[in-house]
Amino acid sequence: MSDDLQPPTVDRRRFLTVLGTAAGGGAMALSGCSTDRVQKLVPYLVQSEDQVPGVATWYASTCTECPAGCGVHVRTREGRAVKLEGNPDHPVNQGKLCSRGQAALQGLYNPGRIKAPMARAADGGFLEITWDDAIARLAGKLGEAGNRVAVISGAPRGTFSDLLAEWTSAMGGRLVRYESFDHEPVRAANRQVFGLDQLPAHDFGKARYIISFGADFLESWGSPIENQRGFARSHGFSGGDVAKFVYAAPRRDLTGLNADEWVSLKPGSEAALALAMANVLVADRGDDRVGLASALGSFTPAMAAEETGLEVETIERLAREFGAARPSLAVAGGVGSQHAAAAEVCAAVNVLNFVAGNIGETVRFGSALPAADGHTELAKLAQAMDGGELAVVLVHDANPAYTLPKSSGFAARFAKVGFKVSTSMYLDETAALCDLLLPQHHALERWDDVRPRAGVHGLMQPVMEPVFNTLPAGEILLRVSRKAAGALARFAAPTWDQHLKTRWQALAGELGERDAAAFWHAALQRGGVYRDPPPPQEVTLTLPEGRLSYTSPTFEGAGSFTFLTYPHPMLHDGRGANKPWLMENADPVTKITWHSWVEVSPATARTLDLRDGEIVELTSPYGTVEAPVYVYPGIRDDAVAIPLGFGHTAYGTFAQGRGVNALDLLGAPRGDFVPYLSTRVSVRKTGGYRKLASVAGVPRQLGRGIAEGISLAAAKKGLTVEQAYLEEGHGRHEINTALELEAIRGWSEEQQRATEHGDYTRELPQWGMAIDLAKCTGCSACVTACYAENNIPTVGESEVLRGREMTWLRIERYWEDPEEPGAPPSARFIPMLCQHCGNAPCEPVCPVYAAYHTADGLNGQVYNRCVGTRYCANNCPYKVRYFNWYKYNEQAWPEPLHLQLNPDVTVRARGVMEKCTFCIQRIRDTQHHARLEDRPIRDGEFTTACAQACPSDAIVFGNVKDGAGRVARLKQDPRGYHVLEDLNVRPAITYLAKVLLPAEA
Amino acid sequence: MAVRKTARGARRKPGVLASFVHVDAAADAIRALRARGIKGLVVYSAAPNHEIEEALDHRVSPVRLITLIGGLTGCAAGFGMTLWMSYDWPVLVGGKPIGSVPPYVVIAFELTILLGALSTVAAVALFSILMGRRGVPYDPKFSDDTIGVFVPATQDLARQVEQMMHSAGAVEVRYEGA
Amino acid sequence: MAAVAPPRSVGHDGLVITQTHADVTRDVVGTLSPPTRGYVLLLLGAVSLFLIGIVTFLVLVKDGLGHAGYQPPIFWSVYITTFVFWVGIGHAGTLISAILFLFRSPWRTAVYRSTEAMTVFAVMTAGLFPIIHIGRQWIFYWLLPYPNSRFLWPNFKSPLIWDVFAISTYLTVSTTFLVFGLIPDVAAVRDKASGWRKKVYELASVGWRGTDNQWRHYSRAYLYLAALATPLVLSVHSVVSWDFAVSILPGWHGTIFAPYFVAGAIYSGIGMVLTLIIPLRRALRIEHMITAYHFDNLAKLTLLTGSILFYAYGMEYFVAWYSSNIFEQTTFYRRAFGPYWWAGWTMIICNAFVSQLLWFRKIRTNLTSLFVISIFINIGMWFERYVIIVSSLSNDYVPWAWDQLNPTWADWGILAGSFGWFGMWFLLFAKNFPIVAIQEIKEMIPMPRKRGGHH
Amino acid sequence: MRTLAIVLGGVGAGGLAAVLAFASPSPQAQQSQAPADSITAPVISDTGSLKGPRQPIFFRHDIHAGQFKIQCQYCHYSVDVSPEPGIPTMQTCMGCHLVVAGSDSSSRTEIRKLRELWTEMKPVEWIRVHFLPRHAHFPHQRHIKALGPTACATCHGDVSRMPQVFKVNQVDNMGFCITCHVERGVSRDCSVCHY
Repeated sequence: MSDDLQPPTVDRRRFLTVLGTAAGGGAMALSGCSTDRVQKLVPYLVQSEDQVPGVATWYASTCTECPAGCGVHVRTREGRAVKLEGNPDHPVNQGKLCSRGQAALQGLYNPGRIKAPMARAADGGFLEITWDDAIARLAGKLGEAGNRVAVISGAPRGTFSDLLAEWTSAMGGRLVRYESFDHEPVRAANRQVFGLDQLPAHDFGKARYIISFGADFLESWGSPIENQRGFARSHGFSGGDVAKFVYAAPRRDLTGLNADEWVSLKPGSEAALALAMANVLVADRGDDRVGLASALGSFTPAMAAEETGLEVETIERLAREFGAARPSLAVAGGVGSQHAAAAEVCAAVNVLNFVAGNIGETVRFGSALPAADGHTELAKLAQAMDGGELAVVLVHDANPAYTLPKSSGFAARFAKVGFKVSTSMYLDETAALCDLLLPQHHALERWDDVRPRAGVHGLMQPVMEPVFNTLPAGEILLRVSRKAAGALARFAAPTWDQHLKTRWQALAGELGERDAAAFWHAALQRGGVYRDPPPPQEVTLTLPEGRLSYTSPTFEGAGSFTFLTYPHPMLHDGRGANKPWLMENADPVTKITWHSWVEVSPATARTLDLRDGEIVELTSPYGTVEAPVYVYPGIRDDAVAIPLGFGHTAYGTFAQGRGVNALDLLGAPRGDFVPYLSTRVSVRKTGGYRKLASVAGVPRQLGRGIAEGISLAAAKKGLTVEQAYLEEGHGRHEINTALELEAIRGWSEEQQRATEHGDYTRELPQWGMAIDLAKCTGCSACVTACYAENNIPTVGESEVLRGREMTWLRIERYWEDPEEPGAPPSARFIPMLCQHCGNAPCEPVCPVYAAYHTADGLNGQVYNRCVGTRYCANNCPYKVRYFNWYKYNEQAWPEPLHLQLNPDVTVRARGVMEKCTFCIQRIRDTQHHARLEDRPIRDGEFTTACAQACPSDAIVFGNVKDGAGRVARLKQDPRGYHVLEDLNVRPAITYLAKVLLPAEA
Repeated sequence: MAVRKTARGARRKPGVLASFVHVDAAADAIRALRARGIKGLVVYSAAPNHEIEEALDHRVSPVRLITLIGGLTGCAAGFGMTLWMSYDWPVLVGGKPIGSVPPYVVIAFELTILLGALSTVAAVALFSILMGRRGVPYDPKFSDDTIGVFVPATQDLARQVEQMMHSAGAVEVRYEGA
Repeated sequence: MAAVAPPRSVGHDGLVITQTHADVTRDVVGTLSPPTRGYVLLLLGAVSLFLIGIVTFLVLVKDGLGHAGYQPPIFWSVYITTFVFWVGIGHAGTLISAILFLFRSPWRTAVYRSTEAMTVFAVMTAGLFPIIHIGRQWIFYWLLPYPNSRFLWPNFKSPLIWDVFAISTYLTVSTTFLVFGLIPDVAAVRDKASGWRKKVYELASVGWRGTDNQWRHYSRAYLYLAALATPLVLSVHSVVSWDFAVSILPGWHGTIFAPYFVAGAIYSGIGMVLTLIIPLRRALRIEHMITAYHFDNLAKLTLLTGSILFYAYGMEYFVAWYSSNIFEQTTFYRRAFGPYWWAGWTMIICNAFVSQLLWFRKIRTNLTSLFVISIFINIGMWFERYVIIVSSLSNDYVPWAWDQLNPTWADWGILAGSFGWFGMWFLLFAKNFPIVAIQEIKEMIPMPRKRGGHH
Repeated sequence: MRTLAIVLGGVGAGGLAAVLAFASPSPQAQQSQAPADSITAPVISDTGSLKGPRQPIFFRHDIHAGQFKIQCQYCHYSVDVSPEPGIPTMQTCMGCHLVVAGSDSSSRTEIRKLRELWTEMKPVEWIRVHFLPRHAHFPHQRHIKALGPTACATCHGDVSRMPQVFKVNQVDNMGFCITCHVERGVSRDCSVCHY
């Protein structure tokens, strides 16, 4: 890395002259077991300081996939990024990274990227032009436009957004910051009751009781990784206790499936519940600060029961449970529950938190997250477009043509602008409407920074040569300024990089750093500058006019079902849809890939005679969509739901034409946000059918003890799962007599001894894993990590339909039927991967020893030896072996996506079996390092990709023989069990049973 | 007399070739010939026949010994190969011993049968075809419904033999010169 | 040649034989007459089916096995089903030729040649499947223990290697057995043939003349071959059954599998024998050689093996229930009432129930009913393997992985190709080699005696 | 052109040091320092008869590694730290050849080719001699660590006597690896190399 503030040195520019023929490594060659060879050795021109062929170089950077601003480490090999991992130094994500963040790599190498600047041609298509030409065209148009200029940009704040703001205002133009899921209701509520226009930080780890009013904090709400880390701490039985988590919403999303209790209330009635809970607490405590008692007086449990459809007892119980736990935490403002009066819900929750004394404890103000401008501004801008007031509109990091409901008419209004420019990397819906495309660098290709919150300055640096002929957006602005001169002449920085570094020099000064060079160097190494968050801001509750308002939700349309829509956990607002990892990594809730679905409750399905895959037509006043049904026990009978993020009309081959856009059923935003919960729909069975591209088989455990649970009481007593069953009177029936058992054990011991030969007698580590189901939320970040690390091909929808997805690591989601009939089932998540059995059934059946046991306890799979009899897969009781039915290696990574491949892992050819290897390439690499330094491997020195990514830290990997190591200790946990223990296959993975809370406790 | 060669290149044997339709007649003839101490009879028949076998009173075929040797070799090869190959590059699979005899029984069994059968066939090829006598006259009807008896005989003995054949009931008797 | 009236002789066990040796030769050599149009059409049909199989196979090699309907967790499906089906078919021949030879059953003589040929061609067909079904067909030879530059040997603990040895041994031994038995008959044909055909048969008869010395070794050797083939025929399908039984898959790992599979194999094999020889005897005009007597016996054998199967099916369900093993229980419950109920019941009806009809002598001796039953047996036994393989795989330990199979054109293409390949060889054989054992029939017909009466 | 200037500057400084250290071009100096077994690379007139693939530049290992005794690691710089041995960068070549222009006409021709490529900022596209299939991982650093820095010849043959490098051993044949591993009692577990 560069030590100074000089322009980027030649080093960084001179990685590889020809990607694809790296020295020695032949890094690009796609080969499994065939012998296609790299024929040429092409040397570097100049030795790069930070690249050694065959050795990974890591760069620190910042994730830009959502506004949370997590820190990332980018692993590069031979001058190309191959993997993203969390930056352990970063205060937001502390080394963890979600699926969306990891999939940024597929954004970088996306085949749908715009490869060069383009201009609209006469025939309506786009024509490639030079950058000079492109800059000149834009400068020319800006010169003509005067102040009739507007910019629509994404929300993240940083040097670029500052420059953009100054640049726009220099022209007298307007800047609208637009973020589709911008938490505007939360901010509105905070303005209302606390007088603060900001988003607070939430400490889920500290909370002893959590209630979420439809806030999907594990998926899109706030800072998901940070939330999940905290949630795992409070809810994951880490301190010997579990904070109860209640989810109050009409539909259970992934967050809701992790709840101990689901309070299924009428859509849009959350505020009533929150206010009634506050009412009960205030009444119980005789609390009458700021006139609360009177303000809450009318919101009795009875009134709330009427509004929400819950029992009065339930409301009172929830209130008292919430009040009894100190501190507790209530959150609200999820996208899915965003209805016209959503701000009221957030205000009510603010009151509830205030009453319970959580403000300053688990809810802290003062480290504001960046804010977008809200839809009012965008609506005004659209009006201006419509009126022909704007000559030039520049769209940066935003795709309003897709993320706004069609009924808002944005596309038509946008079309009226004389000259539309986009800096998008991809030809998304908005870019497709533009006249000039100025593709910007990907975040991994450019210098940039973001300020996700106070005290955190995340830095981005180019980790590789740009894949295409693109420029950093800042550079585009500066070049245009130079060309256009006039009002823009004051943006005189020679380059964007120079501009950024100047700013950082200034930042060093602001932060009181004297040595700017050292500051810069440290920031580059750590991925930014992290200061402690400012102390929580004191807030006081003020009730506007001493009142709290509650509006009964109203819905447009005459249909009999309330229409719910929600952010897809992988695709977010749709921006993930062009990344095959996110499309194929199933939705953690429904386990459906690649297309949209309509969720209906089992009761509704019975009434309407619907089964999975039958196509229904949903009609709202704003439109009609058709999608196949998914019968989902986590949704109310009076509602149906479709996820957001599908139904792109542009945005590349992976996204385009898949599924439907749920926004088509919604009305235009009124006020500051899109009312995602605002319509009622009628449901009509079309008679069509389409098999769901689901990765789920039978979602019940059928008494097989796969994802085990243990009651909190038993867990606290330190009972094993078996003992807990016995205590409950569910002891298992043992078929063998004690004598037989002894004989079996003796025989298997003898077998084990007979295996000691050659390498197998050596003192080698035995690799093992422990997975804590109490912590696992089913978020599937580990799955994406596994895809990234191990070159797992995405096989596409048609192959998923045939059950051929290659997920070495999959998250199984089982429904657990409740004790009392009629209640909705609860969910259990269990990551299922190769168990690396000691007595692996897959091994002896392989005729060619392609499946065999390594001396260090791994279940090895030698791809190049495999002839593809597939007996191993038949004989695997966990069904974690995956077969290359087709030449997935030639189909899964269309250029330049193949550049993402990890050169340390063989890309498997067709006809070959593959499976989890416990990231053997990492084991071997660490062994090489240790050997070069003549030392043993240290515990925690490395870990598998899944364990590294897990935001809950539920997966721990290591040497089982190392008694002091984390794995060995976790394996001693009484909650530990092996899946299908009775088969005597001796798995190397120990699962720790999920700790269950009774719903009413 | 010129020496004629058969297609196989073997020197043609002189002798009397008699054809019988009746099996007991042929058996009588064979018994009579053997009583006279005539050796080197060749009896043709379309199918094996008890009466003729009894009349000829051959020793039991040595094929069985070869079959036994072949089978035992196969068995030994089976166990030898599997065990040696297992220890030549010991690979642990499924927690089973490296050299695991029970599964190898299958291989040894199959090789026992295979080599046993192949050596049996080889033995027949050796004894019946390769070591069989050459140059003995043959008539195609012997594969149909006629029993043939060939008596090696010089011209002077031939008359006597022909006489015996006729009296035993041969339907056709002829002398085949060298 | 003295005219001797052929005696209306009575052979062993009351089997009436009305022919002389010369008749036998004439009739059997008569089957080798120039082909009729019907034969040519049949042969063309078989070859076209075979070509369909070839094309399917080439596509599989080009693109991968994905074209077939494999749907994890069902990693084996139609190909292995068909493999086991053909191996099973291959069992009747050796049973009839070897085991019944040792038991001195006279009725085998007329049918054993055709069944033995069926065996060889069925095993030849089956032998292709392990190659077709593997993911990388071009390196199938890695399953053989040959010295190589990698110093690697195959894993003899794998049942698939046992299979390699069992199937190749079986193919070798049954081919040997067939060819060995053919030699005297080819010699007989040689002596009736003329022209180039004579030359070919001459070569094929390897100098056989039927001398006493040749018969002496030959008879012994035939006995030993039969003695070796008998345990082999029992072992081969046992080994094939162990392909499944040594796994841990519920529905596969049954200790009953070896006898169950052997009985099933013989059952299916005789079914196929009936399907083949009922039309064949008419086409070749050898009705007087293969008679109701033979069919009655074949049907009794079918009844016996069918009843063993019935017992085995019952036993599987009983053991699943009695074991208290939920995995086993689920598998068998779903076999009858799960998504594969139709296949499960097809198998039970065709095999267990239909075979019971053969208790009736009328049905046993009626060729039409026997032919219909034989078709049921063929279908039932194919489905038996389909059920065992596919339905067991579709629901094993982890419910999350359960799925069902949808066979595709690539599955049916290979299946059709296998029938074409088998049919092609069988038809070619029937027209070029004696389909009835001349020599053994002659052995059973008492030769004319000068003195009359029995020996 | 600006980048070129920077590059050339860097090359000049680094290269000069290297030249002084390793590659004294004067024959007299060479002789006085050379040990008894010193190699003098032969003059080669007929390159067509040499074994091995013909390279775009007739780079002579026998001159560099043999006659001038430049250590392997000078050019193959990452061999002891990385699985990959590293192919010398153009900068490394130019480090010497900015100054060294060649002693005879044939070497001058080849060095001129190198310099031309350098001015055009194009790399030499060497023809690869030793391959491993992608499913076999050969960590060079481990082998150098275990066998010492001069162990290259174990697999690659005595390159210092090869005017043109050719494949001496079947390094892409698993048997070649296994023989050595068995002889030295090192693990031959499959997953040591295949993953």
